Amino acid sequence: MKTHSGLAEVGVLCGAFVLLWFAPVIADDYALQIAFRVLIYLSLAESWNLLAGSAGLVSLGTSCFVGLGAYVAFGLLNSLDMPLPLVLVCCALAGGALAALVSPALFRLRGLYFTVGTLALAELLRLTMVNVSAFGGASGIFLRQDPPPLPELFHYALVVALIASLSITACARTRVSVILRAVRDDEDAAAQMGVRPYRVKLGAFVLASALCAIAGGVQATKLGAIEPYGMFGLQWSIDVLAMVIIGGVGLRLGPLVGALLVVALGEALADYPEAHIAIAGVILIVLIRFAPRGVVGVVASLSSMMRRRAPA
Amino acid sequence: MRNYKVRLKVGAAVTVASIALGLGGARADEIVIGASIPLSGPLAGFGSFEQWGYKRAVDEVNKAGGISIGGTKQMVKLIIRDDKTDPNATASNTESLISRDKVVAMLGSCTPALVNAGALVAERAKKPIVTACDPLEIFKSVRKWNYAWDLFFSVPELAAAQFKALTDLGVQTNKKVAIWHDNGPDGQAVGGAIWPALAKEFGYEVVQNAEFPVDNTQFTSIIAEAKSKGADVVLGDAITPQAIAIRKQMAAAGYTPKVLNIEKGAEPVQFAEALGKLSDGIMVGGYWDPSFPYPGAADLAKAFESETKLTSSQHIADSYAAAQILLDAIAVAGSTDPEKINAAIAKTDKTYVVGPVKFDAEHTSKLPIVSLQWQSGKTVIVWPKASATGHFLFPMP
Amino acid sequence: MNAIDAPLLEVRGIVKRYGGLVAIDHVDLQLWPGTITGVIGPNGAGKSTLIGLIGGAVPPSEGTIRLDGRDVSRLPASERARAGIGRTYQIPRPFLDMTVEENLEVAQYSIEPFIRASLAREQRAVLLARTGLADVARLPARALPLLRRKRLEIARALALKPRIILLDEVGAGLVDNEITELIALIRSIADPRSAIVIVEHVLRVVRECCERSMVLNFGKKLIEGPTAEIFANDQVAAVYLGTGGVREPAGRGPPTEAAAAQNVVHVMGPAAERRVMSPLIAPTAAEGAGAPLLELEGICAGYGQARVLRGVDLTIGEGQVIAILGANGAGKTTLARVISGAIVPTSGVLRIAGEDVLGQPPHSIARLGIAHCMEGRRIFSTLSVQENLLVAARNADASAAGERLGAVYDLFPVLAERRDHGGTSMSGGQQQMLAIGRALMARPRLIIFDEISLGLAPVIMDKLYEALAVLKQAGMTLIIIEQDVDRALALADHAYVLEHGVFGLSGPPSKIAADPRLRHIYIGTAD
Amino acid sequence: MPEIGIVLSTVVSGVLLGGMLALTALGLSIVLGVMRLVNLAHGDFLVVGAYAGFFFLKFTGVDPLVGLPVIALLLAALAVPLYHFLLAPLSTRGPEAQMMTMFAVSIILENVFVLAFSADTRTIERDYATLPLTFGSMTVPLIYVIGFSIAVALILMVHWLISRSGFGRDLRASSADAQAAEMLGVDVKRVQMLSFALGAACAGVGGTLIGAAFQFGPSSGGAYLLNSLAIVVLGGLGNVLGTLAGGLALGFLQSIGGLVLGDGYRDLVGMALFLLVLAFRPDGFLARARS
Repeated sequence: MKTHSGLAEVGVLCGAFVLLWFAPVIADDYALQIAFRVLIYLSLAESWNLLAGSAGLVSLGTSCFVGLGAYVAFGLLNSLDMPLPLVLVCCALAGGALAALVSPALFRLRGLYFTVGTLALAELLRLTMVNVSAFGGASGIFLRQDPPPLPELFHYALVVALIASLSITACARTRVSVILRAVRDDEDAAAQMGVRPYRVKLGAFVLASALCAIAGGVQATKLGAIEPYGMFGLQWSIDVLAMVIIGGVGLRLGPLVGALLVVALGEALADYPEAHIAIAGVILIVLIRFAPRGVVGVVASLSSMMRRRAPA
Repeated sequence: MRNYKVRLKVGAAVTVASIALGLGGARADEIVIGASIPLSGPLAGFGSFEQWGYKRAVDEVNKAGGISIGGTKQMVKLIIRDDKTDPNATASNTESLISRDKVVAMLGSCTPALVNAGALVAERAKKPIVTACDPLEIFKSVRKWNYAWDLFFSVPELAAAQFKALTDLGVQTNKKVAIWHDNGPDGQAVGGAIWPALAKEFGYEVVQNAEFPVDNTQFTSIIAEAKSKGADVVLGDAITPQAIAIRKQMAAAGYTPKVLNIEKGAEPVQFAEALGKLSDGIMVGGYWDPSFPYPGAADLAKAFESETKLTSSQHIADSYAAAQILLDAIAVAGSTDPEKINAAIAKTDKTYVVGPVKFDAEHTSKLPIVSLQWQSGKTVIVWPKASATGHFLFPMP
Repeated sequence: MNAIDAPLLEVRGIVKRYGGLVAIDHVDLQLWPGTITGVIGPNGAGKSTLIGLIGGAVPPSEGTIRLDGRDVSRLPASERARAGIGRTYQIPRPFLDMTVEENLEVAQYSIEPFIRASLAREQRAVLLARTGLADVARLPARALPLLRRKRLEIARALALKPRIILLDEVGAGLVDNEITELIALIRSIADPRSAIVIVEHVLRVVRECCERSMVLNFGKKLIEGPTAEIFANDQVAAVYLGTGGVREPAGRGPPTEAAAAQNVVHVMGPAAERRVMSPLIAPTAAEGAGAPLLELEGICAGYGQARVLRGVDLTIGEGQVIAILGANGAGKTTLARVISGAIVPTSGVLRIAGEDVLGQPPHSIARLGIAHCMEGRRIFSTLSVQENLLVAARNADASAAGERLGAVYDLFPVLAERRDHGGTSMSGGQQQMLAIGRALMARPRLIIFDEISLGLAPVIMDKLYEALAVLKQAGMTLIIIEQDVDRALALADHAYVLEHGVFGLSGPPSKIAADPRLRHIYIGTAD
Repeated sequence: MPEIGIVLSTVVSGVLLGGMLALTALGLSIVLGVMRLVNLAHGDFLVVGAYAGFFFLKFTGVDPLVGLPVIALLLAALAVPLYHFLLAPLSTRGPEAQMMTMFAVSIILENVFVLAFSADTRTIERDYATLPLTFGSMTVPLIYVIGFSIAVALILMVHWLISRSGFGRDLRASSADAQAAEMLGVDVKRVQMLSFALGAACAGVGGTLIGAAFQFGPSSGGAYLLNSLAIVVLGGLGNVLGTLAGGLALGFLQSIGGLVLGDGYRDLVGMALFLLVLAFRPDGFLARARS
């Protein structure tokens, strides 16, 4: 039954993918722009969810890998001008490599410390980029060639999002999921069942980081110009956290709904430029307080309530 | 189970769509232009001046009955978005302005990182964007522009101004100069390359050339070194918070050179307000002052100060001018077709509140440079002598 | 017994030290295929530690563990599980948000990641059928009652296809018929190729499952042999009812303990008691001042699924000393936590001096004069001895606090010596003295002592109970919760025996001690 | 290699600065230690303190250093409702909930600053803030010395409060074993509220010093948050004296970094150090010294 629903989910994802692939044909630029943003955010949120939801690692280091991806992408595009797909693969490798490199340090840190550690890592990379003029210093780097047209970029984002969603499905629907959840819920008991917690966490961290790095690469390619403050900004990490919390931590649809709402909210509030940040803050507080399992959680409990009411 | 998943997907999609569309879309009988500017974050100061300048220009046009497009007068609608001083936001704002609000043309943000991020998007979308607040050389260095137009000062000229001023004003120093500059694009250009070259040219000895990150907060060792090297002239290039930090830490280190010049950071009024009498004698390059002999200069400053109860800044002028240039171009084109507007901008040749504006092949138009000096909370022009509004305070108290 | 030349698992000279405390002291153990071995002993004897050592959760301080001749003593738990050692936890630790079936998958897929799904499903089906969980395979483990969770523990261990199965207190907290089921289950999983170890308080399980048994006491192997003989052995019974300690050579255990022991004040006449203890004794309510100090009526409480208390009534008046006895998991500690407000009962009435305090937070109940000397001492590691004491002196000004300190130091002079040391830097016995002193510092009207003799050397127990006697003399109201029947009964005016969440037996100590049911409840002889 | 006078001046002012930074980190340290909460709004609390000092001077004309107690009380008063209405209800949920709530508070504060006080960069203008103090070839800013003394004094006071006073006992007991503390009659929620308020009060004082010694604007908070985190981790969670030592160490090493690599590398040095300690001595580099 599990595998069935898993296959069904893969089906839904691939179906959505195919449908969206042809979106550029009908959708206007605005829809594409929004969709692109949602897809990038979705990829980031999914990978965060993979870490926190499955492996219990609460990270504030998303920006660190987004930035890394961006710089790797520009470096390769400008110096070697590789084809973009190949570049993005390298971004993934770089992200995974960095994750593997720092994991011995970060995994010594439980809970809180891990979070703080990822935060510091992002800041460290930002400061490095700012100071090392080889990376363009504070002024950053420009993309030599023209970025690909929006529909093409959209397709890249779509692929990244698909990969992210599929890997989440893989981690949530296959036998891997029980292992991951076991480690999250009770590391010692899991070890007693023969699970190797360190390897499991490392795997999740590397995969999530790789995904963030690709997303960063795509985002950067779209921008055409990057600099440390934007690409390594805490903003990325916070946005992602906000999305997952708004959507619903650890829930399959949390990241999607979260990404949609955050982007929608941003667009809606953009017309009140003076106060949009404060409004967003208030909304966030209210959601955290009154929707512990996020919007998806609320909808779920509502619909189950309805279903319970229906027969009566 | 899954059917409510689907319901969710649909629901979410609907929300996003409705919010997006509900607020989007322009009325047929108005001309929509947009601007993404920093209203929050470190550069919010610049943003507020730009917002005022842009809005004023648009309001004036609308008071005068709007712009006639194909014979019918149409009002101009200016949509402003906050980019939180984040280039990613500038880019996405610009995207939305173009694709959602269907703007026909745009006005720029402030500082290279933000302006470039927006301009690149506009360029790709083939929508004209007129900007200020991006030093010309840096603007040019990004790419060959077709739809972006920059109205600002030229870095070499600004850099040269101080040396020229010191020579013309015949100040006596030990000819030892210390150069402190941030590693932002203009900082690197001015402090890293141009000043050292000019120093040689004007017969100064560069005893120190220190670079620091844009958001650096501690300057103690930089200052200590300059002090020990006994530099009489200090040329700095930093944004306002750093400029303030530098001045305070110089005082606290007991170091008072004869001449202190801090480009860009020392320019806004908040610099002097924050430092009080410590700001006296500090020089900064400027490209505008209410005393300029250009149409509307004095009135613009008065209008700003009476409306906002704040002291005016040169940033109201270049943003005001940029907006006027765009609006004039639309009027000349008599159409909302971006291509036509772009062509009209290219033909701009008129004297605005900032002086005569004519774009060169690289889409840039130079603003005249003056040397300003803070004297008891106000800037006075000390160079060129022709346009001087006060006499030069030397050495720095 | 089937003779095989080499043991499946061989534990030699295994030692586990926690700071000064020796939890397991040079224990040897050999497990042969097809055997079921019982490990029994009083609380704190080190039984669970032994399981942890074999299972890999606890790294040994000394000694070796060989599985099929291969030394596994340094391998982490995960590797030992893969090598074929499966264990269960005393308190079941299923992955609560997973279904029962998924709980098994964790083990299956970790040892055989690429096993064919259909094959895995069949194997699970077999396991679930054997452990009687087939009907709840799709339910989240959270939904299972205690017995089912214990079965799940066993099923998970079996899913590792283990050669060694370690069952830690699988019987604890189950009622008779449940235990009967459990015994049937254990017998059914016995397998000629694997060996089973059962650590149990519910001796019936051991008696009915194990050919051989081993008795641990104070971390040492007391005796080993055929289960029947073990149970006939008086010494074992003695150990269980606590008198066993007396036979132990005095002063065994870490020297600090002995030193501490010498330092305990000696029992004086009642008058003296009052004087010394007076700063710690709350003024007794004026005579005939209505309501009794503590009243419980029909208290039911538990943790989620496990209903521990099933309707407890209890009334205690000023100056009374009562003992609450009962086997592991009978609900003694739960009862204590209900009184001090840490657990809110699902139903029932809780009155202190006539005031209904049901649902009040612990800190406000504490302020009504109820002190709780918690199981496991719970000393604040970051506070010094004296600070640990002072934290509890809530309603006292500096001088009053000073007097109380003085009184506590009179009672436990060793604490005075160590007043500036870290609270947890002391030996177990000293920490327990600190815990008692801390409870006294609140100048309470009633103190609950929960398992204060847990894992302590008899000589220390004796001294602690001398101190309690002093308090009794001084007129303090006490609730004593004990495994150690003899000591508790010696002190109490009245005793209650908890059995499956209700008072199965109550009366004056002499009657209780004589009652055959007591021995039954504890050792489960006479069936 | 720069001359000795420079080295001395830089290192000494570095250490003095470190003392002040320790004070800015103190509030974070207390809250982290007691509530296990990374207060993402800590930096903005500092900024509130700075504005408080700024307007205190502007409206009363009294030197903000004199007004420090008032400012501290003000911040504490603001913190109490924050804890009561926003944090306490979330105490039973994971760390993210409280962390994100405080982040939301932080962005709201930043926005409010811009709306209320404009985006201008400001400093609290005092003469002593810009006077040099010269000993032979060594020159250090007078304000650093003042700030350092205040910081050390306050940190020692807080240390006394936490290590000697009854409240401090309750506070340490609650963070060591909240349940046991409850059982002994400690009202843990109240203790947490008070420590949150204490943290805010310290931030108020630290912020005022920052306002006088340096410059601040609506968005200055972020940088100080990270600096404070580094210091707290260096010194060990919730260890007050450790925080002081962490600050001094950071100040010292950053000034060395500034000398050798240039001022731009100060923060980089700080962060690198932070990560190293985090990785190899999660209890802070003082851990052994303490136990």
